[in-house]
Amino acid sequence: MAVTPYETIRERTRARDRSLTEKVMSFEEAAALVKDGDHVALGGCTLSRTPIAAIWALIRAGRKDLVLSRSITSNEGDLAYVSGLSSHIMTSWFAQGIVWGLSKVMRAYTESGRAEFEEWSHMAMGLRYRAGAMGVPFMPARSMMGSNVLDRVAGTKEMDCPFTGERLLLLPALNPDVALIHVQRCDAYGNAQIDGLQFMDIDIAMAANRVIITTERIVSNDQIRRAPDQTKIPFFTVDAVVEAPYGSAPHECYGVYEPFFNELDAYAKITATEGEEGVRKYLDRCFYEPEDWAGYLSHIGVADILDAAKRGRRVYDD
Amino acid sequence: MAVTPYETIRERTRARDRSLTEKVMSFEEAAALVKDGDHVALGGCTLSRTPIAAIWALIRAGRKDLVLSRSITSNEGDLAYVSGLSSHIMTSWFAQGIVWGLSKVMRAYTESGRAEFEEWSHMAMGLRYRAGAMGVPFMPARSMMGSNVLDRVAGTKEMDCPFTGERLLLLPALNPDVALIHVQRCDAYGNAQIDGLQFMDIDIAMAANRVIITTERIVSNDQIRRAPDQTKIPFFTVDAVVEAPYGSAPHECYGVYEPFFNELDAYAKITATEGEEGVRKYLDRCFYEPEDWAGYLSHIGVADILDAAKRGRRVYDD
Amino acid sequence: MTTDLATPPADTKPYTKSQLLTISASRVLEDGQIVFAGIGITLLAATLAQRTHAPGLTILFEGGVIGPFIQPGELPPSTNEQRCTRRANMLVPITDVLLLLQRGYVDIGFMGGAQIDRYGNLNSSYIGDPDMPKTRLPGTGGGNDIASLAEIIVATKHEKRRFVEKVDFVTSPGFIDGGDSRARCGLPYGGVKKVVTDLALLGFDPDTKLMRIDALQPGVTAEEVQDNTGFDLVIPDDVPIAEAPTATELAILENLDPERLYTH
Amino acid sequence: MTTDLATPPADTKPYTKSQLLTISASRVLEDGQIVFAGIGITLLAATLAQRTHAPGLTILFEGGVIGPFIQPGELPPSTNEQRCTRRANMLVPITDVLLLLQRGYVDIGFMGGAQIDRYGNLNSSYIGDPDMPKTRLPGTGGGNDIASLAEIIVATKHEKRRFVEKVDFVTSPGFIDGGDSRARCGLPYGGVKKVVTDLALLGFDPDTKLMRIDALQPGVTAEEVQDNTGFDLVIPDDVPIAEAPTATELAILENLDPERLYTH
Repeated sequence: MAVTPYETIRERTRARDRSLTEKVMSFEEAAALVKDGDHVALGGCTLSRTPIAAIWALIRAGRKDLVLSRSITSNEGDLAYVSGLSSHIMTSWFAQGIVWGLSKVMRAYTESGRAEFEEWSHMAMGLRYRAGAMGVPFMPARSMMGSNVLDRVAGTKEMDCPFTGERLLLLPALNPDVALIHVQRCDAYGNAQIDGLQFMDIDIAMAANRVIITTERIVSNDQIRRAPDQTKIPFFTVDAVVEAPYGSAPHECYGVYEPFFNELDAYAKITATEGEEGVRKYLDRCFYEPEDWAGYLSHIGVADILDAAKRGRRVYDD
Repeated sequence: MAVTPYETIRERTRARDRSLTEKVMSFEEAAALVKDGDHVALGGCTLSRTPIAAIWALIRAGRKDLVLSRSITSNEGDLAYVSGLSSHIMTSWFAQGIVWGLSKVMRAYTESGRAEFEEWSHMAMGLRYRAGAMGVPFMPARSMMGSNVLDRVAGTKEMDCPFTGERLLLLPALNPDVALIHVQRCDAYGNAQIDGLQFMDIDIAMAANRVIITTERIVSNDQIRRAPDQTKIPFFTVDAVVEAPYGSAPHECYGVYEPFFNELDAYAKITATEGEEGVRKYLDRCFYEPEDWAGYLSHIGVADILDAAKRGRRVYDD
Repeated sequence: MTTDLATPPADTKPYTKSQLLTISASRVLEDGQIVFAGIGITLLAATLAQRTHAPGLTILFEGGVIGPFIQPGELPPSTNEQRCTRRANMLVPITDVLLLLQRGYVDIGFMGGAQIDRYGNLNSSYIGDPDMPKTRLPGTGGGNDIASLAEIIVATKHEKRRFVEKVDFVTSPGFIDGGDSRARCGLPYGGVKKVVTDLALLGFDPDTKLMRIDALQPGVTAEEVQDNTGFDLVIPDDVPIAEAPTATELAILENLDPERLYTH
Repeated sequence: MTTDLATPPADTKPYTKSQLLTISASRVLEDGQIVFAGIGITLLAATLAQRTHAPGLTILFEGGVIGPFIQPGELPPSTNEQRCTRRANMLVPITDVLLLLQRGYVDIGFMGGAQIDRYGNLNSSYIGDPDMPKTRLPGTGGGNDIASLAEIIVATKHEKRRFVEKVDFVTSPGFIDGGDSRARCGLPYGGVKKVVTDLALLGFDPDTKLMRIDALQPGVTAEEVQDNTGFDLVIPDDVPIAEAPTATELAILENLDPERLYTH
């Protein structure tokens, strides 16, 4: 993924509608903002604030051949491979989560060469997004050197610091075509507020050329303006606002719900016993067949939703 | 100010006590952490969250020949020049504030060559601190080029980007010896919470080798842990916590008090009519003679304190 | 508060030079733009634009404020204190609000300066030889960054001592030495979009980048503009006359600044 | 839950291999240190250290958590979800918590890996030829950054298939090719401080950087350690025996992990 020339970054940004206008739209309308082949960055990390609802919409819309990037990839990576959404994921770690162990699906796809898992260090992913967010072509860093992780990726440069003579790695900026970010609340203009763990979301939003926000709740602009410290993504970077309650399920959303462990255990069992064929059935049942997002959540079930929400609110109990 | 070698940064940081220990101390004890000749970075900007109480303590302690750096410098710069605290200020803008116009004292000192006002662009100051905070020797940027501001500062490099061929400016990292930062609340360990405008304070704290926090209130660690989103400076970067109510007066502290305009007008009048001699008298009266910080505040007076505090709280009224 | 009135055409209300400047500057702004405003006239101009032809315009302050809401009669006295955060959408560190310029999110920055030259370079640092200055000015602040990375509008009174052949010091780059010198210095974007004064609206020749009269303020002649300028302006054969402030614009402005703190 | 017990000396309670590992790792930590912990054993080790000899030790999680408070019986299942933020002092973006490593604030990182070699290099990416791997593993996460920028402690079961002559892939650099090769690669700081296993505590020769037995776990012989290692260890003439877990340590550990989720 080569560094985007500054001219391209400026021209693309200039061409965007950055005005204070309402951008609330449906899952389907938001999915139409993503083109086959786009580089799409996913917010959140592992099982937390994963933009599941947006991924659900993209898979349903039949998007293909995306390059996906994320800090750490959980089972949404399996779903992307099996659905054809992506066969190239750039990330620092890829498995459903530590407690479930290796992803059999990721193994099947990458070991057979059907899909790529492009591995960068966690901080390198973060600094690449940050460079993109800052409008510079690279970020100097002191990690990854001496490892085979560095050997296997393209596009970095090593240099001797012109100030100190120290050996530095220059990490190439990432400016994703699209960022998908799930947040606790957002207004109709796209002012997005994130509570708790922020992961790499701010840098991803600032680096990307289009941003799709899914949000637990759409709130008034007045509510946003009452707590401007909590706004983490400014409206003018945002192109779509989609209300998606429980939009990270079965993953968690800080302060709103914890992971849906029953669902995650069931998914892990599917992949362990049936591999990609199991994932295909899961996609049919939960992604393609439901009429709408409520239909997706129905598969999880009300009892588990209540339980996850109860656990989610506990961060404010101390 | 040359780039600090990585070895020095690492060794200095390793030598610091970064454990979870109480660091509450007096103004005098905190002032003793600053040595003559140190590079001291000041938090806040212009008239906002200026670490006046810490500067007051340093001037009373007779510190000399500091290099001061700040985003934008208000009348604390005059006080530093006249008291001998510093004859070298690195900043992007230097005057009491737009409404009061040019600083006669700054002019007298810099035009006669008695003191230096080293001018960098606002973003360049910020990126230099940020590079220091990140542990890299420089930050690439696209500003300052083509201007005489660049010609007059030492230590930058221009380069052709090895990725894109674009012309870039490399800004040298700043790692101040000491950072002085005033915050709304902080616990005894140094977990500092900042509300509203953050300015460059986080980067300054992370870049510096020692951090002195003055705080409107010392609060319990439990209170900090109830709102971890609002903690902006982690305890392990902090070496001293000094409780200093109205510690930015006559400047403002977001949400607590607005500027003390009577006092600022009076100060402006002193400098306009009496120049540095007026500042000398002001220093005698408000800095050297008072027995303690309450004595300093007594010069401002209770009525003005009540008024500034009433205006300060208004940000939460909307 | 002042009787310093420009000559108004018969069918409009009287207006002051500051009102004229503010209104002219507001008209240069376009809907949907993201604008770095200062205090005073530039903030009034941006707010006036929001309330006339540019409702979707966004204001930024260099203290780290995104999308504040300006309350009539309560203009903030600076861009770095809590008054400028009033009903803001978002507060960010200074460095991050300035990085929006570098990332390309900002359309326009408002600038002033003690001196401006024929290529639109601005000086707010030194009068005289920088090594032995007659006057040490406050310096760049965010001015250099804004001028380096975004298009700028300069709003200023038109005075000969201000419009100089060559600035004593380039604090904020305009078109440097003209032609493509700006891009060659590493500044491929931005530049001076318009210089708005109480006498004229000035642009720059697309090739030479020499300052040019684009329009005259009502009642002003090209000769008068040239007489108040310390270098030869490019003066096209047909120079249009700018529209005078309208009653609507003046009324909104008086509502925003009822005590005429900035528009006296 | 398991009967996999190491042979305890007569005067102590019985303990499991996981308890032994955890307690041994906790003893390597020092008071006042700032430590990147993972989940499970490494988090238990850091918390145990806080409650014994290192009350001023600070835990970091790579999800962006500074100084969380670990509640007995409620160990977080990951380092990136809200359970790991419990009563934290501060939450920051991932990139910023990792940059603490680069800035030099972090003393120790805890690491694991599928393979470790004689120079302490760790592999968590590929088993077999990376171009045609037998097994694609989950990858580095923050491991490469932690190993590049801080001293690390590796806590792992001692198995021959894990302790290999040369890792198939260097995910997280140890001492690379030994000697000063690590510094020559651009990594002047950090390195492997200790490898803690259920059989031994292992360090590295200061010059060659070859793995060396520093101490044997109670009841284990040097020969046994060598037999379970896929390369020749440096074995000093006098290898001390590590102190067995104390009753106090075991009691604290049982309090922290009463269901023995991680110390079975």
